[in-house]
Amino acid sequence: MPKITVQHGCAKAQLALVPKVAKVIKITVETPDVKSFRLQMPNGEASFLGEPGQFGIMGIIGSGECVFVISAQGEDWIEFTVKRVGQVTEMLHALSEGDEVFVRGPYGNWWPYEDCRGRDMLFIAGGIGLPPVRSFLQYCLEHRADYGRIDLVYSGSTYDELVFKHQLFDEWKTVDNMGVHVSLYHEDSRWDGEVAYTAPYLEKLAIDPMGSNGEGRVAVICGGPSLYRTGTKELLKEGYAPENVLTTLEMRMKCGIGKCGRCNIGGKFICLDGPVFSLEEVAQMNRDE
Amino acid sequence: MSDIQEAMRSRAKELLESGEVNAVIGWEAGRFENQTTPLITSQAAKTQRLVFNEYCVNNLGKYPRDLTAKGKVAIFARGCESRAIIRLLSDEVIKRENVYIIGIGCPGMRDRTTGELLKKCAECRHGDPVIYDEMLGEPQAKPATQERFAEIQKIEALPRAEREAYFTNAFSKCIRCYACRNVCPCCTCRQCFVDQRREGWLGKQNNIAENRFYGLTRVMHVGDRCIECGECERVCPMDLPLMSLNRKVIYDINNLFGEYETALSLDEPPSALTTYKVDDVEEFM
Amino acid sequence: MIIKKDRMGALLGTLAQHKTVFVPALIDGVSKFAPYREGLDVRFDLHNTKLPPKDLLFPQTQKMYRYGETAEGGHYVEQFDESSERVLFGVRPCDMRSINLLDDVFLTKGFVDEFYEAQRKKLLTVCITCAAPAETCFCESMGLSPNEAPDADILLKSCEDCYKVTAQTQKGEAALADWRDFLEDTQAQVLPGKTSLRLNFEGVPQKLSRMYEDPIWDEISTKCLNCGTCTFVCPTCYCFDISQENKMKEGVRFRCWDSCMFSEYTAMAGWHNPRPTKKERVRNRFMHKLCFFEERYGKTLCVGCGRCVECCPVALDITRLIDDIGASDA
Amino acid sequence: MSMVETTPGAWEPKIVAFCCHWCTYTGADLAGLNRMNYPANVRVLRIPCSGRMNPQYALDALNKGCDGVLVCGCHPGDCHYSTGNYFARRRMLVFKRLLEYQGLEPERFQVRWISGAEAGKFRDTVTEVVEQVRALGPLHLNHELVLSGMEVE
Amino acid sequence: MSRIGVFICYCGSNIAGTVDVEKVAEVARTLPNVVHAETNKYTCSDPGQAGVKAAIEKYNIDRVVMGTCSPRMHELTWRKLLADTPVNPYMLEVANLREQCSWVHKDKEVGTAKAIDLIKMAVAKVDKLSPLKSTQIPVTKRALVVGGGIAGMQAALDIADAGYQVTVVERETSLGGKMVMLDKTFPTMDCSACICTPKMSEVGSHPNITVKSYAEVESVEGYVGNFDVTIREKAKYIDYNLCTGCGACTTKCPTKVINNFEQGMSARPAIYKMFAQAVPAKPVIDAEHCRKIQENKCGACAKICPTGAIHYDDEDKVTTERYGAIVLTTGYQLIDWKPLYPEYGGGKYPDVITGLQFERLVNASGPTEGHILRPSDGKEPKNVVIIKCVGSRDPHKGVAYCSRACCMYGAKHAHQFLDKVPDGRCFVFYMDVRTPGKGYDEFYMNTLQDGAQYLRGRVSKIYKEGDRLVCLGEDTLTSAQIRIEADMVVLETAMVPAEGVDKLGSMLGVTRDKDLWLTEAHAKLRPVETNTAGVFLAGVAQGPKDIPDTVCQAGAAASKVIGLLNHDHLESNPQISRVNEALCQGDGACVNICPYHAITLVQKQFRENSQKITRTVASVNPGLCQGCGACTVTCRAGAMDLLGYTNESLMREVDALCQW
Repeated sequence: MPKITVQHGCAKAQLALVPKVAKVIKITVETPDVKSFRLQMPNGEASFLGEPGQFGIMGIIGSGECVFVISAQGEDWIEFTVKRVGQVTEMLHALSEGDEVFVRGPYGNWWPYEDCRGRDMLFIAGGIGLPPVRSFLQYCLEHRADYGRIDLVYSGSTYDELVFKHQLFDEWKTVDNMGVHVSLYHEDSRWDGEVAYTAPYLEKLAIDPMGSNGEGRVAVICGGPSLYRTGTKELLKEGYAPENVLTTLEMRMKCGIGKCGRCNIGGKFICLDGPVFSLEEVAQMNRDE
Repeated sequence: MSDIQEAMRSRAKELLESGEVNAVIGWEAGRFENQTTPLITSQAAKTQRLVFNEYCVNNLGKYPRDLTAKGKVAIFARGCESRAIIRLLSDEVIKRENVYIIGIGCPGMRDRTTGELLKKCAECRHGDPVIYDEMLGEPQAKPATQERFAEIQKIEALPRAEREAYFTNAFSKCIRCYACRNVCPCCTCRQCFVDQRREGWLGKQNNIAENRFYGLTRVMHVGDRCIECGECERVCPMDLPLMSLNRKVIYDINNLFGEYETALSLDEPPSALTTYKVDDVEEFM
Repeated sequence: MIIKKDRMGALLGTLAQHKTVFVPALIDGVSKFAPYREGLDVRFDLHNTKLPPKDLLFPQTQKMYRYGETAEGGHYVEQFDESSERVLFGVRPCDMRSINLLDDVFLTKGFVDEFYEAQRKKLLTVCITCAAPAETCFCESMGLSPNEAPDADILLKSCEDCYKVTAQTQKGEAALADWRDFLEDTQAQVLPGKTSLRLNFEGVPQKLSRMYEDPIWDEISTKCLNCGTCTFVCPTCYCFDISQENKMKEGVRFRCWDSCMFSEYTAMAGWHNPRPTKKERVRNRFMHKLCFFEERYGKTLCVGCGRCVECCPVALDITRLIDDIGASDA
Repeated sequence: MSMVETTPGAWEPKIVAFCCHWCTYTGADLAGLNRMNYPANVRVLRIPCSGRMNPQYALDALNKGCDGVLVCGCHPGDCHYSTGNYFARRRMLVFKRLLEYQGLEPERFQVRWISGAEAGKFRDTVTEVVEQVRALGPLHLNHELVLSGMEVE
Repeated sequence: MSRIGVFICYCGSNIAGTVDVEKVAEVARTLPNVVHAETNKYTCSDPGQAGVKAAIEKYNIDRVVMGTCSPRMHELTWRKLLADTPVNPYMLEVANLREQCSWVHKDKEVGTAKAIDLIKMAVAKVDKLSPLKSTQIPVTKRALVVGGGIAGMQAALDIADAGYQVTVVERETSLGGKMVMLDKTFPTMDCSACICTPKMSEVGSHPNITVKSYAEVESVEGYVGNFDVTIREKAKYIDYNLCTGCGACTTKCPTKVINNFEQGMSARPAIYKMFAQAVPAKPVIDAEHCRKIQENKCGACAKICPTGAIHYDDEDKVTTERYGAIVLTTGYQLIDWKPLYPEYGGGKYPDVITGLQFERLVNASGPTEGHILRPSDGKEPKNVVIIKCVGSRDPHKGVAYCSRACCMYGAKHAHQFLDKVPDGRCFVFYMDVRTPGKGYDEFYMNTLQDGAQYLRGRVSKIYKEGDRLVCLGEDTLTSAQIRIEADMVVLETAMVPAEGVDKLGSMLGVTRDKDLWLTEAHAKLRPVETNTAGVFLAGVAQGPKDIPDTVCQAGAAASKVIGLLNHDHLESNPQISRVNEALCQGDGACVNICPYHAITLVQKQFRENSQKITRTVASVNPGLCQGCGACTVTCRAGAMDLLGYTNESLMREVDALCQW
């Protein structure tokens, strides 16, 4: 098995700073404050297709832009999953199907799905951290035979916060050799499952870091700062090798092409070199949080 | 001045060593001749770097804002520092018990390259501290050598078109670095209006219209509370005549609503624009 | 080849007939590169212009594209190209180097910035060496020489009453055709410049990379005002923001200078800010200049022009910081 | 502030009037009820009280293409909210002087107290301001806006 | 994206006459986020409104621009209309196409162009509005009346008769106020006590009224419908449940204290009833002068009390109760003339008395049993000088205003004196004689016929000569120097606000005018309301007036209170100020500028960059804020914003006007 190497600065320029107009062809309400937007280029133009983990920039025409991981894509469409947190996302949430938006990308690096072939996989996500993870998970499921056992540990603070419920509770339950473990941080009247924070839940699940074939399981983790902190600590404690733990880093991004300057962590620009890093790499960074 | 400098060093050392204060705010020498730079230190040993000479051009009065959250600070204060501190106190930005004010009389400061008295010091009417916990040396009672509103009256006397040209030219030079805002003891908003995107007060273009919007709005925001320290004008890399705008508001308040000079004592009345009189000047009938 | 100093005005007049020639000039007490015209107060004798020449290539406000609704109810995007044939005349070696650094930023690493590239291709650079650097100049400590500018298309070496002219690129060679009438084929003694301010930059980037958590950042950041003066006068600072102005259903999206000193710069939706205080912002600025950029491009993002040293309202001096880092035992 | 050559008749001044709901807006309505006539160059922007008038609105209006700004409220002493116009009076006294000081023609920024009964005064004020601004010509403060040159049909 | 519907009204030909309504609608359709625009002959008619509702549903509209007549005419109509639709009633902007456009312009092209601009502005503004919900404020159906004078009693009775509980707080030990001190009331000369005391007992016995005498308001919290009022009832040392009011105690008390009710002209015991008909009709112990309480001696009253009602260890009782409305009827006091007028002896001549002293002298139940006897020697005065406007209309010494009642009671005093002392002479010094009121001037004329001599001018000096008081003055009509040897001088002194009103006013956010009277919300249109919703004024507390005016005003205030208490809930106006706590730095600039005292500073905990910190921020009381927006401009940081007129929406309105 090869060592897992995350590629950096590998984005291929398709659209730099000038966006294309795309049409919103489908809006899925995921939770009260999360919606997914499926975009298609008008005039039958091919949409840009990203690698799993890459992101795009979607903007309101006449207003600002925001960075989103491409949470799903098809032949001629891409989808972004957007949580309402600020002014631009508020406007995005006000969009209707048929409206047009600006889109550019894809930017950033991607999950090292090639290097992971043959491994067992553990996906860990919290709240709105699932869309980036899902892009990788989805790839694994599409190439099911190439990967070993797959586990997903997903948690949210409320039932409402859980995204992609249909897949969580129906679709993925039927996948061969896959475990879906969902927990809530707090009791909820609509929830009779596990109530636990992610780290204790991981401890309880005790998913073997070596994997079934002993090659070392790959863990992919994405969530808020505290989930990241406690989750990675737990993984290391359980014996996961830092190079086998993958994550995405978040900074404020603007240009998406490594020029405008704001998203650097040390010498790395998250928009260009990242957002995917292994824990081994993160450990070597000088980080602002 | 060298006596004062010695006294400063020993008082600062005492205060830090006794634990009475967490940090001391003063000046130290810069790399170049006659250059000084603010010194903010918590280390007793570093107090020996403190200097006081005719080139201590920085008004240190805004620093307590960032520092008092972590405990009490001592600050060497001339007139401008002391008034800045009053400004911060009356705007409830800092608490009196968190700042120990060591007064120093000020003879006026000089430009390091020309050696001339700084414009702000020539205009200064309160060189000696107006509030302090202790005083080092004697008050200097330096009189202002420049009439307080001379500059305003000079500009007012210009024909309108010339005034327009003068200020348009000034605003055209502004690079919107916001040094004037950041150095100003009156500018203590948690988020400045220029950064408020939702309201969209002004955009991010650099052009005369937007620069003017920024400049005039800032004057309306701080003019009635301005302590006339002149730091905005000193720090402006483009040398804009910023005090001639601020002081215009003060001048008008002075003429319209009665003698007005803020931040001279802790129990000053509310700013002239947050109060009124039923029989104020009436021009709008 | 030399050109006499008293022939410079005539040369500029000729060149300005075909292209916009930016020359260092004093306008309203502010020195900057301005398009040459009759009566302009051209100053080749200034140490450094107060404002750097970066805004020729990377304007403070740059329109990128316009957009709006089409007749059919869809939207259009239309890119601007406002580039034009320009000559940057009389730039100093430090500023010349800064353009080289900006080239790295905008033209390499995956994406090419189309707006920068368009203007860069249409720019001819004419550099004048520094016979008498200012007291704040420290380019020699940053690996530059006041007497050389390898990236310039044309180099003018300062002599007593003339400049020695050398074309250093093909583009420069071709451009010299327009100069023919003003050049003389005589020898002249070049006046070498020397910076008085010397720093030991040796090992500083390496030390810095180990100093992320050093208390030095607390110390120097407390006096910083977090204004954008240093970044705006810096010839190499290139951070930008993207914004727009709308007129009903149409609008223009533009980019404009931003500053890593502003708290707004990194604030994310919902008020989280990865660089919440002055400390993080000051640290990022200096580490970016002296360390991060080096890791990424193998060059230091400071050319030693001394503008920030001159302009900083609180005399927060990068040269002292370099000294302090050099002296630290990290 | 600078005059631009225009063909006569092509340009009409554009003036925004910030009017308090309780007095001036009512006065303007009364002018309508009485079928008074005044130039159509004024657009009334309703605010609850002249105390709500933020100088920044006026700066924005002048920056973005209004040729003049009029601020109107109840007569001092008659404020629906007791004191709003007293504060407004102080603020506007200072602001108007500041604008004029930095070069704006005094006619381009005016303040008037107009009560709900003073329909005639509203008409006269509007007419006067429009004519004064017309005499001054267009105001061009928006130098080099990125939008300049973009015309919307 | 918002979905804006634009509805433009022809208003018959009112708008359509000078505005091309169809053209306006056509342009409206091209504006950003406008999904539908239509015109209507009469939008306010039933079919017109039905059309709006149908369009809202059909086009899924979420905010509405009405291009109609003035919002002053129909804004509420449209709000009500929207309340029946999914659109929030505050997602509405009215473009005034009639009063401010079609009716004032003649040229159709010009009118149409302006109408288009007005629609653009409205579209831009409405695009930035957010839905607002008025909150329901419950109303506590009880009223508090502060002051038990004639104003307070009248208001209390009117409110109580309407079926609401009322508490009357009276500072003195009895209801009655100043009126009960008076002898007769002009111009009818009916006995004041005869008409006042029945009111007192009615109040005292009304099932809906609770009287808290010897009590003061200590603090007030809350807002309209919900004032939490803390009242301190001073210790009376007598258990009113046991006391029968027999009065035995008052006869046994050995202590003598100056009787204030009799204006200092007699003495009362330390355990006393203010006057015979006092309500409550039970005594209190004046602790300050009681020897038992002060020195633990005596105890005579407890010994004689047949019911054991006296408790020397009684304490003040502090209670807090909630009221829906408050009426302030705090009345007045007479100006202390003594330090102001040394030329009148400054108080050293006992026979220079005030009008109120004269009332007691002439009153049958007063210290002289109604005989006019001068205080110094008990002799009947033959020459009496009455001086009006002592303190009033005298900005240099007293107050600038006219006390309004003095002309009439001066005439009354002259009349009463001449009536009781048939051989007496009465001189009245006056500045003007003001007698507007039913029967007033006739009364004055009668007094002249009685023989009162009116002299126009002020008395410049009074001094003693023998046992007479020499008054020097000038008759300004004849320019004659006047010298009158008087036996007694009556000063008709100015009314000034009762003591402690300043404190009460600031507790309630009721301001005081330049003369320190409590200020009504509007001098003409809201004369009994104050700037604090739910707080009303009546009687002299608002400014000097006579009894009929006071009673009128009390009735008016009561009707306002009844109107308020009649609601179970109040709809709060949701267009009020809101604090953006992230921006607020808590410097309190807004606090001082708010005319309604609706803003307070509070300490709050926040999470900022993963740290918990406590900061001071402003907080707006939605029950008090009236939505003027003054605070929003004072706040440099823009932390204060006015819902419905937000900075963002107004800025976009300006932008639309300029750039669209």
